[in-house]
Amino acid sequence: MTTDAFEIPNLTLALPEIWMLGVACLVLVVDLFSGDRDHTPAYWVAQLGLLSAALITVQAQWGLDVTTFDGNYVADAMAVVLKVTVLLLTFLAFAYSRDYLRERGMLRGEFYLLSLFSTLGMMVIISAHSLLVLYLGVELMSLSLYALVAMRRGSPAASEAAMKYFVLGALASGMLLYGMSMLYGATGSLDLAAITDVAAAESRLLLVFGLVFTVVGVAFKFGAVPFHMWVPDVYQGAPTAVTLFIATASKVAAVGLFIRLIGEGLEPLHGDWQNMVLLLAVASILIGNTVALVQTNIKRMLAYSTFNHIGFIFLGFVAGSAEGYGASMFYAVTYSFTVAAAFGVIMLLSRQGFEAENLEDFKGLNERSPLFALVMLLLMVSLTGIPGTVGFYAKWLVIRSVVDAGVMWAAVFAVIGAVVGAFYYLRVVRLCYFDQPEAEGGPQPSGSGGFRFVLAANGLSVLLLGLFPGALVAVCMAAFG
Amino acid sequence: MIELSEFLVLGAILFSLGMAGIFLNRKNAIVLLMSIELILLAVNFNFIAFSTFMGDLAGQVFVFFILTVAAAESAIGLAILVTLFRSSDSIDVADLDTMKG
Amino acid sequence: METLYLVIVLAPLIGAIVAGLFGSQLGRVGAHRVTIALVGLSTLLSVYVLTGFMWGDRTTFDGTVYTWMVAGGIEFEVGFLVDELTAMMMAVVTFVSLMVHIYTIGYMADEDHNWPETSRLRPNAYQRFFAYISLFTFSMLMLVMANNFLQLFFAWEAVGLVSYLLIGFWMNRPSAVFANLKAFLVNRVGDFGFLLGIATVVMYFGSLHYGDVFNAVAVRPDQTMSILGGAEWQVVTVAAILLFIGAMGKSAQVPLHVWLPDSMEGPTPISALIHAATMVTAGIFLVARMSPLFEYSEAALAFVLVIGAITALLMGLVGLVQQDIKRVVAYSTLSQLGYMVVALGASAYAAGVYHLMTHAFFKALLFLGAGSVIIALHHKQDMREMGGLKKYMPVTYWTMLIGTLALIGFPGFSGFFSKDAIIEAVHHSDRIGAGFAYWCVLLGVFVTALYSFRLLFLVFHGEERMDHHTREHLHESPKVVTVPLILLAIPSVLIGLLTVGPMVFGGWFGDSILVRSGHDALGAIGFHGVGEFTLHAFKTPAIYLAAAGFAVAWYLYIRRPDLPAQLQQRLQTPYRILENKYGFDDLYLNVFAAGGRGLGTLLWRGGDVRLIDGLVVNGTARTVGRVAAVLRHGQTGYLYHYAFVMIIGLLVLLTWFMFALR
Amino acid sequence: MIEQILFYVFAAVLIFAATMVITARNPVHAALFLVLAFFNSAVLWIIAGAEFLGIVLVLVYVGAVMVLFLFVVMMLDINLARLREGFVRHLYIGVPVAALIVVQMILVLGSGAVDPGALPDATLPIPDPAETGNTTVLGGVLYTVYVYPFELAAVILLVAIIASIMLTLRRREGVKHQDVAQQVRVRKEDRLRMARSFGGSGSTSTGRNDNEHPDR
Repeated sequence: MTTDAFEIPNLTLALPEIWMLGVACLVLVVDLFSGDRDHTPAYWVAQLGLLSAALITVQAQWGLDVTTFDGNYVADAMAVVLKVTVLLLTFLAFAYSRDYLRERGMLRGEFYLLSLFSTLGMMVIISAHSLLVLYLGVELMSLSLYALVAMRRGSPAASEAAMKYFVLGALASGMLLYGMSMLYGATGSLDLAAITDVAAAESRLLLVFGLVFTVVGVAFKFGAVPFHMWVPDVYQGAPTAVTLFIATASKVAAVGLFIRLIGEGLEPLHGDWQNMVLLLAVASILIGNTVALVQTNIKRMLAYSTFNHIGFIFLGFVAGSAEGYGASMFYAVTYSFTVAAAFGVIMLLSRQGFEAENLEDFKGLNERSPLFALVMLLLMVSLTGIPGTVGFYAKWLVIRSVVDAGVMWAAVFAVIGAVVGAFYYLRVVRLCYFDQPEAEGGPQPSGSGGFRFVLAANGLSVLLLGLFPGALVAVCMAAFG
Repeated sequence: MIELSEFLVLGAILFSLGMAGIFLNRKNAIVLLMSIELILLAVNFNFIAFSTFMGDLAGQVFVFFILTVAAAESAIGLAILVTLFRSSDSIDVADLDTMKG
Repeated sequence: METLYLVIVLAPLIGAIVAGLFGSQLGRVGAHRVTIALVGLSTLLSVYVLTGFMWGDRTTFDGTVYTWMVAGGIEFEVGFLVDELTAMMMAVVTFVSLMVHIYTIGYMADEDHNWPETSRLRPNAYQRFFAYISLFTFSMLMLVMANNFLQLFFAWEAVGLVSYLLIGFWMNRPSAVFANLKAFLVNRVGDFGFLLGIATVVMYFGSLHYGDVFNAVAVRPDQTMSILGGAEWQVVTVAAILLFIGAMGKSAQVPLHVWLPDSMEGPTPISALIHAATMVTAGIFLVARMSPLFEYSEAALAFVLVIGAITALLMGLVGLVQQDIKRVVAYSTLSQLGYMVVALGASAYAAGVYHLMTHAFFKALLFLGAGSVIIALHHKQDMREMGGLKKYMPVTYWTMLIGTLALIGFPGFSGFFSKDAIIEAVHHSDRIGAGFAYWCVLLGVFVTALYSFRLLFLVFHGEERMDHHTREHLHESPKVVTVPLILLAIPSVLIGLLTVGPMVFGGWFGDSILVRSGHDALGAIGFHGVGEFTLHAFKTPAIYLAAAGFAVAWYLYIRRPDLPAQLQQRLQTPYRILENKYGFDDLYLNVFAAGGRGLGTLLWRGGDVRLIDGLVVNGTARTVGRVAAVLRHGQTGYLYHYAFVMIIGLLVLLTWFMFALR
Repeated sequence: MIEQILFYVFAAVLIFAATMVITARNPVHAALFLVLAFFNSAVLWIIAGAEFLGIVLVLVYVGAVMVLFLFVVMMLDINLARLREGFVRHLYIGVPVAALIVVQMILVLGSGAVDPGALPDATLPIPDPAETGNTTVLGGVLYTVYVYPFELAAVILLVAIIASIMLTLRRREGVKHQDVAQQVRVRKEDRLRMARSFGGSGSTSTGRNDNEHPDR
């Protein structure tokens, strides 16, 4: 029995998670006793905690590739990249949401708290090295998100979105678990490394059976077609602050989930999951692009267009190579920062009692706020993937990996998808620049100086990543090198 | 002696019943939550069956955690249900269609 | 060496940034001074480089300036390849650009009137315009100086983007916005081919660098690839045709030409700079630059030849029925681009590029002249409201006459040499389709003369048809307008005489253009001096056809001005075909955009109907709309449907991967 | 043999109960059928040797979670008449799909393809039940090998608490609360004022409402 052989695990390795848990608890306590109506202390504790957690992650885990907690926890380069991304995205989400939530009377300590716990869940996923920890991480992340979506009490749309998200999410978790139970049965272990070893030798029937369910569960977290139905409704129904969080951070975590569980854990089954992933990717690009064309609500438009990008991320997985994963990771990271800024602009234009959700609201933005019209232009151009922007590199890397994998037709398909994407993204640009605003002048940008500053910096980072993508590409590639 | 496959088939049937409960039920959101419990129960059966037949403990540990998480999940699910009922005065699944398209 | 090239490229960029960002601080004068000075610098240095190649001992430069990143063994970098071809392009681009900069001062002087009082875009429109054209100059220089496909593609997109911005410069005009969207969409089609072409090149030749690719092509020209259905294709052919599709978009070849006439909605300096002299010739440049690729594919060259020939003739014919002065010149541009493409297809790259150069001068001249007329008539463009302007605007008249003579190929003028070289080269070519192309270009000469003189007569001669008010204010344009006209008129006359010998027949382009033995149509002509070449021309039909064109134009528009209307009555069907531009626009609008004309009218009238909405909601891309709508309805909002879709997904995956595949 | 009979009996009841859960029109009935299903499962788990989990299922699930379900059903004052309106109209498409999935799953799992003999070796072997009880064994690994998941589970429960409170706690106006902290903190001076009653001008007063004492 292992009881006598118990060693204290190496806690310093897991310092980022421990730190985040501490920060979350500190926020809980600080917020309880501060009594500040705007929850300012909680905000600053959370923000500083996130930034310091990012630093700690780099400090504690960069350059390592070790496991601790009896193989339940792994610290490697991929973990660092994804965790830092998630932490920074949460930071952005907090910075953007503050004014928005305050104006709507939703600024509560629980927002920070649940988001922090959700972030913790994402970090757990990213560093998970066993089925059990993956599952717990997924649940920690998702449960917090369900509650966040429902945060706007009294809003039927929010409750409806939360209910849909919850039920479908639980269904997907069930499928993920079912798949995990089969993987366990086929390999006799929960440890991912052991699973990889056994999977290489084992008879495959049970494994592939489990794999199908696992892929479904993971695809749901991404929102890949046909497990995507929740995405538009949740994006629309949730408060924009939460939508931002779901649209960015959770996707990055999902990349971690995929690579840990399927990419690396079930590497021997690559031949089996390759086609599944390809199928989902193609369906996502197809459905996402087509339906995004006819949307009038910008949040729904972004939701549908997300499928297109998820398709690309999945295409990166298809190759099953280090380049492919690196490309997907680069794609997810850059896409998240771009979309975060897009939601930032939406929130900037929203004010009390008014949501800048319809595409119409962006008409003539250039006349009202040239700076943020420019930011929007940049974001949309980048999402389109026009050369010179970071979106182009991401698409390029993915398509390259697909071509290397020998799936030429999928690459062509993806390029066509990107071209179609230009239609709806550039429509936003058109509205911002070439259309006159409605009679009453359209929504004015609101928001405090700090918000504007962070948003502008976010936009600038997208621009700079487009000009100098080399470093980030190198980091992403190194994470799997 | 009970066969492993008998346990697994039982799990499969429960799992499918749970899934069917989610998409066949068009009225009552509470039943959806119960269907989810059925799905988790099915998974637990799998884990326990494998655990028993392999003589491996990890499966039982996993079930322990699933039970814990499922309890938390029900709590949140019911809380969302309550907010839903309070905001729209109905838990009829067919009424949940304000967002679409 | 490298610094020199960097300065040439960066000077316009700096100008663009300064004028764009600090426009309001600099004021109008400051902005145009800065940009003109910097483009001027660029021009001087480019001419210096060109003279270095002409008479000095400047050699080809091919080097990397900055490495962007290295991914998967492919290098992404910025680099310059400067050889004879590039040097010539640089000089043309910067020179025309400089002229346009100067001219713009006059053309945009009363720019404020074009904007509504309340628009926040109004105050700096003038400065912004200068920033755009400088930015364009920068992008175009990057394009011609690229030494790799990536930079080429970037610059390709950048010139497209600036062109898009400039066509829609007057964004308060619905027609301008429609036109820029059209330009954008049509170019996307081309770019798609272009991108696939680059992808093919990278995939099969493993590099983005021109030199590496060309070497690889030369080593393995017969490599094949299988496309749909297992048919084996020569890789070079596929790559060349795909790249040429990109060129067709930019250089407005049939059937991707529809955006160019509409782009005339932009300000006239833009029409001159981008849509006549430089950007549209990017496609020509591309093919010439890629000659080591195209030369290995008979099929691709034949394709190029036929497309060019069709464009040259058909677009010229449409020019005959246009009433808008700028549109006549626009269709003339399309037709001339067709000539250049024909030359490329006949392996007479030098002639094509040479025509590109002469055309840049005289077509910019014609556009700026047309612009001068438009200024004088307070931005009226309909030729039916002109006439007899000769006595009011002598400078404009004479310079435009020079431009016209150059265009129709009057012996001794620059256009004569370049065009005659093309016609002769096609005549001597034995490529598939060369016979057809020869007849097209020959007839094209007649058509060119006809529409050119029709324009000249309608505008400058005959009855004065403008209204009383306008006539009273008629006067010659200011110096900033006429000086560029004169400066452009000089090369339009002389450049042919001076350079045709070495550039077209003397092999001046050297290694920058590859012509494989047996393809050398130009060599087959046999050139023995300018005089002999001119005399020889009198033995060929072209010159008589041009004269006939002139005569017909004179008869119809000077002698019997009542005839055209009667002819129009008699020849209703052909006339209508031409008027509808062979229905390309209708076809596209009907195929891609909804309700064709209805949409167009709506856009013109209300301006509030989005093309995309039209495209999707009412469109014949109605299919897309319908599919989207169906899919959209799939998103019913019902939880159980969502769950059901998920489970169907599970079922599909299960069935497929558990049972079907084993 | 007896084991097998027990298995089939309890499995049959379990499946029946599960079917009733999803088809019952009254949510209270559904919840009670779910309780039945859990009881049967607990028995089956114990048959399979997972005694601790079987007991936990009854204690935690039936004892707490299902009670919570019933509590919510009762609390929500649901219009049962509407819920009874009918089960499903689209059975003809839904049922075949569900059936198809079951058939496929059974084809994989029940065809003898899953041979117990071919199962992989245990990585965490269960010691002889005669020597160490199931509970002891689980407890042994829970705090050692699985200490990280264990802590995570704790965090998840914390999240559940926070989320439930955030979503459902309402401070209603006009409802009288009892604030124990305030009651304990009360001082004599707040409640009791000594009045001199010579002139009859004042009167003794106690038990003033707290609101009148802003200095509290």
